[in-house]
Amino acid sequence: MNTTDTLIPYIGVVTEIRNDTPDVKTFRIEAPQGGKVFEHMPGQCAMLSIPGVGEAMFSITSSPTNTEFMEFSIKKCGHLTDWLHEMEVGQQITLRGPYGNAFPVETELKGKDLLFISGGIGLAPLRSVINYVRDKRSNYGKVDIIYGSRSKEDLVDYDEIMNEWKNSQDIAVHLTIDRPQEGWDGHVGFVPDFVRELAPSNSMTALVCGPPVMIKFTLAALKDLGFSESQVYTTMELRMKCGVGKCGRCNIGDKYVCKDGPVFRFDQLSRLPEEY
Amino acid sequence: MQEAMIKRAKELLAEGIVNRVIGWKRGEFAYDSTPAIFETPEELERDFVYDDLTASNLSKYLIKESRKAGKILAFLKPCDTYSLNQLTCEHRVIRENIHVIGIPCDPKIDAEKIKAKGISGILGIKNDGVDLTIDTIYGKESMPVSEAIMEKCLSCKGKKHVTYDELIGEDGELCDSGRFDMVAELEAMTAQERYDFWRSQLSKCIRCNACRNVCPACTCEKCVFDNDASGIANKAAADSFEENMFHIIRAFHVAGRCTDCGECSRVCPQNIPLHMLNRKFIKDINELYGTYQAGEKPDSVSPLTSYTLDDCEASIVHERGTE
Amino acid sequence: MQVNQKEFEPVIAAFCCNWCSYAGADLSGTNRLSYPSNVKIIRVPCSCRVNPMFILRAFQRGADGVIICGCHPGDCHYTSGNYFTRRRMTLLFSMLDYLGIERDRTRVEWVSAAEGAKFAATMNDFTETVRKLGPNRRLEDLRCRKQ
Amino acid sequence: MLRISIDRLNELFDAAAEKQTLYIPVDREDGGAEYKKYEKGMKLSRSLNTVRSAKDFFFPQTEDLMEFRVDKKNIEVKDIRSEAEDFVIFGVKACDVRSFSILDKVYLSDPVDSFYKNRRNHGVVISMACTHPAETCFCTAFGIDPLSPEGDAVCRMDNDYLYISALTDKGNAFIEQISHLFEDSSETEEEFGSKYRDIFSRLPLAGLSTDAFGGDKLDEYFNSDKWGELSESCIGCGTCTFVCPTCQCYDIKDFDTGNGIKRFRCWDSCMYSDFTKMAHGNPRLTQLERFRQRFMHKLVYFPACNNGEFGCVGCGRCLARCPVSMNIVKVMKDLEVKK
Repeated sequence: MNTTDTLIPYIGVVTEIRNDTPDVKTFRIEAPQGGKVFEHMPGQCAMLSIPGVGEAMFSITSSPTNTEFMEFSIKKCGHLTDWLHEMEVGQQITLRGPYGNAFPVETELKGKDLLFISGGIGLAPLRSVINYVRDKRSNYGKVDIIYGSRSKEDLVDYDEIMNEWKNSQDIAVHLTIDRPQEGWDGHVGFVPDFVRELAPSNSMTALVCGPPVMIKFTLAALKDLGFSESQVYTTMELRMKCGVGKCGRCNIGDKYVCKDGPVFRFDQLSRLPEEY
Repeated sequence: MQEAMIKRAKELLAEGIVNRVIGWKRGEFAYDSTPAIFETPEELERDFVYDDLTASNLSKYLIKESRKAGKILAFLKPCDTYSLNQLTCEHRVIRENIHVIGIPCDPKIDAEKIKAKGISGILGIKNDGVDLTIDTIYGKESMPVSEAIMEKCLSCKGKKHVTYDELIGEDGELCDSGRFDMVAELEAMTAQERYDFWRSQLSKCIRCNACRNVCPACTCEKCVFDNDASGIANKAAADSFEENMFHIIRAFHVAGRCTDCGECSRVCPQNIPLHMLNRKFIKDINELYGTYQAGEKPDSVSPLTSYTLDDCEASIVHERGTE
Repeated sequence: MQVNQKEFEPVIAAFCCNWCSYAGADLSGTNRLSYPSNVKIIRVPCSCRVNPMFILRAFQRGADGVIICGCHPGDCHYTSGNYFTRRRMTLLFSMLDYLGIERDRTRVEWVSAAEGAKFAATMNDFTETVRKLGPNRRLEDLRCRKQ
Repeated sequence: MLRISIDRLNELFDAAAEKQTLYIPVDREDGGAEYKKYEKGMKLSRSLNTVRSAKDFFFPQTEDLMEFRVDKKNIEVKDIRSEAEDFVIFGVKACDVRSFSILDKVYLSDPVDSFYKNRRNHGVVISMACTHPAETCFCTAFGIDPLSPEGDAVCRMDNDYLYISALTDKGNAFIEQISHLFEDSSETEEEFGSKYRDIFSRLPLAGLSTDAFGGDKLDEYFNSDKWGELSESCIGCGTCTFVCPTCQCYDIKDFDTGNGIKRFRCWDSCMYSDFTKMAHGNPRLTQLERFRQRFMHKLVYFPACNNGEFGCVGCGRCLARCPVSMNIVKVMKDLEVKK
């Protein structure tokens, strides 16, 4: 048959592995002949698989403005991710996508002041947006990043944050860790509390991603600061198999996270049942 | 009987001895009662049903129910009491939280068997002990009761309750219904015939897991067939091997614990005689290790978790086999 | 398709108890007793470690015969493991027989660490028995058949 | 309509089976019916419906998607798809025929599922009007006319004749192949239907209404306190989903054959505890949520995404097969009186 099918994946080669934190690695993936396997927009996802082990959805961490490769920051937390963490450079994997909608970087977010709030591995999908925005800096207003993790070691992409983001004149980066730690002179405390302390202007548009409990309290904090639900975006994760809204398991009400999401505005999300 | 049960349930509720009742709730048709929890006399009056079509075994629900606050009243048929005893034996239920009323039972009617006769559009079923009169949208039909008896009741172990706190009606006697005859018939066939028989039966399986989920002996928190880490998890038989695998392991895992309540065959949407697998194990256990009835006592030791020094060797399978 | 005229070589999975049969296999080797290369030994801590699923899985993945070897009754390193094995395997083999699977494809044998000769003889005998039966077709997974 | 005496049905099947693979419903010894590949002499089942629905033909319980060869660090993906063979399914009742259009909405929507489409393209559906419904039937609640099913060609059968008329080009082509067996009849579709129409109004579920449900009813039902009671008896098996003609959820799994990896998909059930289980948790922890998902999907979510069309066709299989007799009709009736 000469038609393609979205379930049949492409091959990708792992060309670099970065140990970000004790349990997060970032994998650089290129097509066997070099270059990106496919194009995407910030916030979109891909199904990665090791044949014989399983397949799962991961957000694409690299920005679409990167023309050479894609990156995935993956936390070791289950069967497949255990295997992914065992990979070496040169290993091939399969991937298919891109799936899902994206952050509306070319539409709703254009010209806006952006507030990125993330916790732990929740930085993975936002990093794509942040770097996209950095590369098209003139299209956007003020950019604030609030990022927290359990400890200094658990801050994903620490090097990039310190060396690139922090050095950008037009980006404000605020880091926090949950508990005091030797060698850390930055802020200590949970992300939602940090948001309240920093009290960002409610004219900004917020992009939030992190553990469910962090999202919940961050949203509450933002509301108290005068943000409306339509000013806050997040990205969701549920179990997925097909990636195209057919296998039937990632729905929240009548919306499929893989197809209608993963990016939702909170005013959209609050219309859906609380089953995520 | 139904009236007596409702009356007694109301009394126990009123006296505060129990705070809810597990029984059967009337359905849309004459034959589709659903296991249900009743909390008020009104609910009992309105929905409670017990007749010769309420066949399901309520024991398994007691695993969860007996862990809730307050005592629950459970109406158990004789064969259901075996399941409860077995669950007590395995510490899966908290027996003190269950008030068991043993209820007598007549052979249950299987609506499937009526439908298999081509009788359709069933509106009502009347049983006069000899014949069934079936009211349908196409008119009245009738058939002998004996031809509509549920498979599990054809091989009834007896009308004696092995555990109860009180009885409604008289306790019955054990009986021998020749429940191993069919197994013996199969054993007498050639290996090829047996293979063909089981292949034709098991190939019907749609892996709905109804047999497993309804089974009062299948109480694992996580079944090996649902556990991805087990390496044998599967949701559908992608090959005939997996049909065999699932059914052998399912039956083996309840061997020595299966009380032969017959729920597996009752619920099978494809009418696979699953009890014939379980019963093979029971028959073998009886013949090789001495007669054993799971659930007969609340404190017995399963033949598969015990042994004797002079057990037969596995080669007995070769020695006593035909062909 | 080219018909393969080569004689059928059965694959035998032998689950051997670490404390006796596995040592028995070892002994038969050091004594230069030969047993067929068809036998693939899987070491288990005790014969009662063998779950019925192991046996079915072996058949699924290409075994034509499965044999479980343990300590002689009374000699179990863990006191009673092999007594449980005996009951379990008797019932399982009886079930396989009931399903029409050739009963000669399965066997339990007690082989001590000192019985190198018995180990070799058992394996020779079992391999020949299974060879006569031909390939396992009734309990195989077609997906796993070697192309 | 064209007609053929029912004594000559097997001539029809023989002739059709010569041209392509033909499937007909046949009775099984155990009382159930199933679709079987037609072989000479097989008798058409007169029972209302098969135990398994006809969705198997387009969405089989398991199917291989692709194969992988893994060699150290390298992976090769093998596309194992091939054109399906032409086949005819004969005797599909109105409910099952409608289920195909529901499956189409899922599998033929963008991106098209090529595995499904392949079989859909090659399958010809010959439907059969219902003349002997059971008490479990409620297709009329979903606007289905059991006496005028959809399909490529439709058959109507009484005690003497089988009448056939084509609805599509595929159906025309099918009849063309075997047209020599038929004779013209003056019987019209309306005349035939009128003889059986009143049976359907006598069905116990004839009055079932879907008015209270639809895509806009999410808030009304999702948090209904009825779900606890309704799901209480559910044993979490997949019987309802697997006999259901419209349940379309699947799982994708890999199987290591020892000489390669097969990736296959198989039916999955939202009633199963691991359906939505992820490494970090499960959004549907108890049977209540799983049970609710199945019925909300059929009665609310599906219509919300598909212009109000429900995800149920009223075939009644789940009513007949549920081990505890809990089913969509009871759910609908119970939810409705919730106010």
